Amino acid sequence: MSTALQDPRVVESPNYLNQEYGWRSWLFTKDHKRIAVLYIISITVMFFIGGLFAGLIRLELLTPQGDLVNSDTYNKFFTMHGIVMVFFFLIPSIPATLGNFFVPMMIGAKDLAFPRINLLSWYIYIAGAIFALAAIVLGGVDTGWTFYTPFSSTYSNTFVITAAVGVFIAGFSSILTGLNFIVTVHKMRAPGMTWGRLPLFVWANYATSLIQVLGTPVVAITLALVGLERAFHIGIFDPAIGGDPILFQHMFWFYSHPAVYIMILPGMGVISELVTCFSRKAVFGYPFIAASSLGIAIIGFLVWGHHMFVTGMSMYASLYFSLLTMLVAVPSAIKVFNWTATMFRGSISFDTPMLYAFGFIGLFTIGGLTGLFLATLGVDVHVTDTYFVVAHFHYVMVGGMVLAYLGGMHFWWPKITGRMYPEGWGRFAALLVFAGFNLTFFPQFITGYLGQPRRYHAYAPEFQVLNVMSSAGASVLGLGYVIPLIYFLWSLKYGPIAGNNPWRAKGLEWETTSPPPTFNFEKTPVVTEEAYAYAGQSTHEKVELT
Amino acid sequence: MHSIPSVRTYVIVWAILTIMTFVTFYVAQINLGQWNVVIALLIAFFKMSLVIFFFMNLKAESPLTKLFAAGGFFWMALLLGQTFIDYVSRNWMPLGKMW
Amino acid sequence: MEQQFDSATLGMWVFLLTEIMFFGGMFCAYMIYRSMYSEAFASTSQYMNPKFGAMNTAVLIVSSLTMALGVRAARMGQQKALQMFLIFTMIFGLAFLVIKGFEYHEHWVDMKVPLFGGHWDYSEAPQFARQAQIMFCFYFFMTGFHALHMVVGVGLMTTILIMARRGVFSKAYFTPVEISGLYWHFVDIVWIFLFPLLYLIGRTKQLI
Amino acid sequence: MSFPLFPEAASSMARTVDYLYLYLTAVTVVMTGLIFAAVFFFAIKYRRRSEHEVPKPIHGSLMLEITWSIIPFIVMLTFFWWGAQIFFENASPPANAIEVYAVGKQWMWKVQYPEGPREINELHVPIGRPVKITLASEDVIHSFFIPAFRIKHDVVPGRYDTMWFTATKPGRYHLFCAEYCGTEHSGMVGWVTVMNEGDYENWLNAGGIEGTMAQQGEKLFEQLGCSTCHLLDQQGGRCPNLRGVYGSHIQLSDGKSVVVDDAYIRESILNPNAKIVAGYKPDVMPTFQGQITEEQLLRLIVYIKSLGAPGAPVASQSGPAARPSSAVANASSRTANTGGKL
Ligand code: HEA
Ligand code: HEA
Ligand code: HEC
Ligand code: CUA
Ligand SMILES: [Cu+2]
Repeated sequence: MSTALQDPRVVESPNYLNQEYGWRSWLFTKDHKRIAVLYIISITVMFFIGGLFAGLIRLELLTPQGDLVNSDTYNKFFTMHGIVMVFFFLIPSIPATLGNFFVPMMIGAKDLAFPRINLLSWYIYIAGAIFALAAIVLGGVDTGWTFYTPFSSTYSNTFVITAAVGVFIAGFSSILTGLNFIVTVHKMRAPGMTWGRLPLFVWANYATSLIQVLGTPVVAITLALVGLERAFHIGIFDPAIGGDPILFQHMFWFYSHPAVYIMILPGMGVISELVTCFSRKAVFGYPFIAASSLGIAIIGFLVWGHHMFVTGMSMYASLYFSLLTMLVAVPSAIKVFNWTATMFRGSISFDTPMLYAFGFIGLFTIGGLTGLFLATLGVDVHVTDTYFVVAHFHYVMVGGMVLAYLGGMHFWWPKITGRMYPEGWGRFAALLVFAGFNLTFFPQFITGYLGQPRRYHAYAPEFQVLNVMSSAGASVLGLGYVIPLIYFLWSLKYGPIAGNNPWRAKGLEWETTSPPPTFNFEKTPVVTEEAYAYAGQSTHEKVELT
Repeated sequence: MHSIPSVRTYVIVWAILTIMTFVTFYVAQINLGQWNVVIALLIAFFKMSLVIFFFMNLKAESPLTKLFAAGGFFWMALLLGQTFIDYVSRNWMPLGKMW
Repeated sequence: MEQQFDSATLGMWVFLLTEIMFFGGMFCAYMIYRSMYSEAFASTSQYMNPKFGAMNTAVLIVSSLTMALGVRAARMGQQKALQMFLIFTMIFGLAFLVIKGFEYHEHWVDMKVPLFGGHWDYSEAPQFARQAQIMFCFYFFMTGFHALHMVVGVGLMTTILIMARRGVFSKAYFTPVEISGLYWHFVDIVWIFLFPLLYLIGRTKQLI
Repeated sequence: MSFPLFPEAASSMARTVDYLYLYLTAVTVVMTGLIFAAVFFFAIKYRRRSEHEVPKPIHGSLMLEITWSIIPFIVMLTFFWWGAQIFFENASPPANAIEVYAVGKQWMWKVQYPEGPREINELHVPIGRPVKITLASEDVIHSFFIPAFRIKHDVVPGRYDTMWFTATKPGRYHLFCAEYCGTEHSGMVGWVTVMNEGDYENWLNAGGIEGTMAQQGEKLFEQLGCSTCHLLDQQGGRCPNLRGVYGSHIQLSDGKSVVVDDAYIRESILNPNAKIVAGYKPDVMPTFQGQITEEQLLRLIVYIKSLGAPGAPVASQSGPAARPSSAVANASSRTANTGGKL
């Protein structure tokens, strides 16, 4: 990959890719764009590792008997699938890659506020990933990604501490990225870039950063307590001497519920960019979309107990958390409705990124609404810890965030690399992902309501038909992920030159060359118009399609 | 640029902090029942405010910085408060059907 | 320059938010158990030496004062005064750690260390033995993390001192001093809460 | 290729949950349908016809924003209200419920009936009568899940949890462990058999070779040496008389008072020093932690429960009618040592 990137014949104008060569220029770079590229490579690796485990899970679940691997191995599969996907892929996915690359460009800045801390955060991420991979290679972890005590602290015989250390370390990478974004958005905006003119992608990343900074330390300390308990048997979570396992759940979900919004807000930001660009129209209800990002970030901290309705938490607390969970869905609803309204009387094109945006809106709506099933006390008692929950969170995480990530990658690929991907293949893969996804996860809503518990290595035979559908879907889905990987790599060398603004999009990032120069802009841009001013107001000359 | 507080201010703040340390130490030796906890924490909050406003010079910082500082304590209150909602009400009688 | 200064200070405050939540997690767990087992926790207070605790509080407050004065000196461009105050701050910081060390030693002698192979004996109040163990774990965990922050702080001070001696700072540039100061005061604040929570509350209940 | 969309509905709650689920599904279908329809309609109608067209901007509408915030929220409140109704009903076992005790242990369910029978990974219940299950865990968190009854509850070590249901349809239904608990989590499954009242009585009477749970508890009470201290026919002495204590308020040495319930008895046996009865000394009663299983604890509790008022004959000796009185059953608390005194 790097050879193509560095081939001087490919990219004429001086840019961040051809400024310097050699591995040292990458590993010691302080350029946010290069760091973003480092992140893209790392999380792609992690995604395929996580995906490999997903494939193995689905392979095992083809038959009800549990005859492919033994139960211990299966337990390690889903645990490592969850840990890798959540902590090492989805949480850094958009903020650390597209966010890292485009937040400074969108606000007209040369770089993030603390470039060295940005690089440090990547190294911390890699250190965390090494621990997590070490845990996998040494023999795996089998606690589930939720590390519930006292199983994780006392009973499991696997590499819990190694994995927890990995997550602990990766948490600090996430914190540092968030810190950097917050300060950058506050202090580095170009002249004229008022808060009311910030692109919605920036708003979304800002809200995400708040969660990262405020939530992550709590999960870090909680995992530290688990590690301590495991190492010294001190009894903090051991009921035999008075520890309360449920306290662990409170502290874990204090972070991990808001973390699910870390895993969706940046995706929502991407969708706001895509819907406006491919409708060529100002966004409908800008202030509401912007505020709803903050609203989700804040209210998101008030609902964690909805993961604990059947744990024996006080019923009054269940009541409280259920009610507030209903509240947190309102800002999400606002976003969905506003995106739809933006398309009204627009000029809609069906390029690959927009296909992903369509997919996101539909699948996130289903995922979100089934979240409300889970927030409804009487129903959650039946469906909690069944495949219904698995289906819910894959709809929001894969149908939502992963689709948004892919959409964003396609959208900004010409800016990042200066090359176009093949549009025909792009649309084909998008449709494949959509179809494969639904085939994989829709049947799980049904098996879930029928009562198939999650984290089951062998299951009752009457669930088999639906599980076979699910496994079939997963192979389609896997193919759908591999195709973009191939054509993206291909396009680095053979893709047509993209030009500065192939989509005729608005936004400062499109006003510089592709790929951008090292300091992003020739001179600091001055902003004189609202975001998404597609219908004129522009002081800049429009760039024609190549 | 921020105004620079005088040495006098700092020393006075330090003196109050030290006195409060002694006060809290001695009050803790007197049995006041539940009030011991309340007083100890109130004094701690007071001392904290002094350090934040004067030593850390939050007084002269921008409203934004103040908002962030306040936010930190607000979020900690969320963590503690909502966790306590569960523990406080665990032994309450369950509500019946017609609540 | 102004913007640089602002960014770094804001960045430090945001970092302190993270730190608040980091300690906040521990405080939360501690407070839950403390209210669940108030008697047991009160009984352990008998083994805390509030004299050490108070002394350490006083020491830290002095170090905060010298730190604040150091930042003030940096602002006014008084390089010599800055270096002097930094040295004082470090001395008091180290004094804190030494006192803490004596205290840990006392707990070790008292057999009140449930970690490391269990130097642990609570036969004085067997009814509380189990929960007392939790309490002592929290005690070591919280003070340990705080001490770790102190060590990092002393390291920071050393760096700043070296920079100051090299003449890096001026009336126009002293951001590193400023933000290290913020960190130092924050660590002080954590102790201001640890002191009553660990040493003072429950002292008057004579349970043993 | 056929599969059902709903699991069997075999409890009084099952249909209610299904209706709520259907309501939620209807809202989901309508909302998703509306949004899909709008997206597709706009996408086709307003598709880009020329590369150079630039539509007129529409910046928003406050009225619309308010509408599409308020209406969904009201709809969600109906979810909340209905869901909470069901949840509270689930949490309030009727006073006349039959009591069953279940212990989760890696990786099996051990079920005991006050009448005596014990079984593993099986649960037999009669039709039409409320059944209350007291749940305990020997090791990690498990979860007792019966899909056909639409009910589940986590089983947390160190405390007692309860759940209840009324079965409505004879048959055999799945029993699953729904909280991940280690290697054989997926093997921690069993069957619930719902029987007619008569069959159930026959089944009960055929089972209890070892006597009722209270009798088994009494035996344990002898074996473990409890009876050497706790004399049942004599007031005062070194130890409190356990006759008639269950469900009563007792005074503790620190001046507080507690209700004697399952959780309190459990704590008294495992950590006797945690709460000392007024007038007695700490450190007299040894701890039985580690020497006694959760099942045995439950037997002791049922035995102590069965001891009537002081001086009355031991209930377990008066025949199989040892079903605990309903008033007493209701007093059993939902939490053990985790509840504390907040
Ligand atoms: C990206 C991640 C993500 C996102 C965004 C969400 C979003 C939501 N989640 Fe989800 N959730 C997870 C990831 C996520 N979740 C994960 C990983 C788990 C499992 C963890 C584990 O145990 O392993 C989980 C589990 C989970 C549970 C616990 C289930 C259980 O274990 O018993 C609950 C319960 O309330 C819940 C609820 C919700 C709700 C209400 C939302 C809301 O934010 C959704 C809001 C959106 C909408 C509602 C759709 C748009 C709205 C409209 C179109 C308006 C129309 C609406 C009406 C008219 C009502 N989730
Ligand atoms: C970002 C989050 C994320 C993502 C992207 C995914 C992606 C997928 N997940 Fe994931 N999943 C989780 C997060 C995620 N998951 C979490 C948090 C859990 C809970 C864990 C726990 O219980 O602790 C979970 C659990 C989980 C389960 C439940 C396991 C159980 O409870 O027993 C299942 C079962 O079907 C599943 C399936 C899949 C599938 C088919 C995909 C697909 O989208 C993936 C498709 C991708 C590929 C297949 C890789 C690309 C292709 C290749 C590399 C080619 C080679 C492939 C093969 C040889 C097969 N997941
Ligand atoms: C060596 C003596 C001794 C033995 C053996 C003993 N106990 Fe006790 N028990 C006591 C004393 C003394 C008390 C009162 C002090 C206290 O509350 O701890 C007590 C209190 C109790 C209580 C609380 C009584 C109340 O009125 O609230 C229960 C319940 C109990 N014991 C059950 C048992 C059981 C069950 C066993 C056997 C497994 C047992 N005890 C064995 C001495 C004993
Ligand atoms: Cu027991 Cu899962
Ligand atoms: Cu959640």
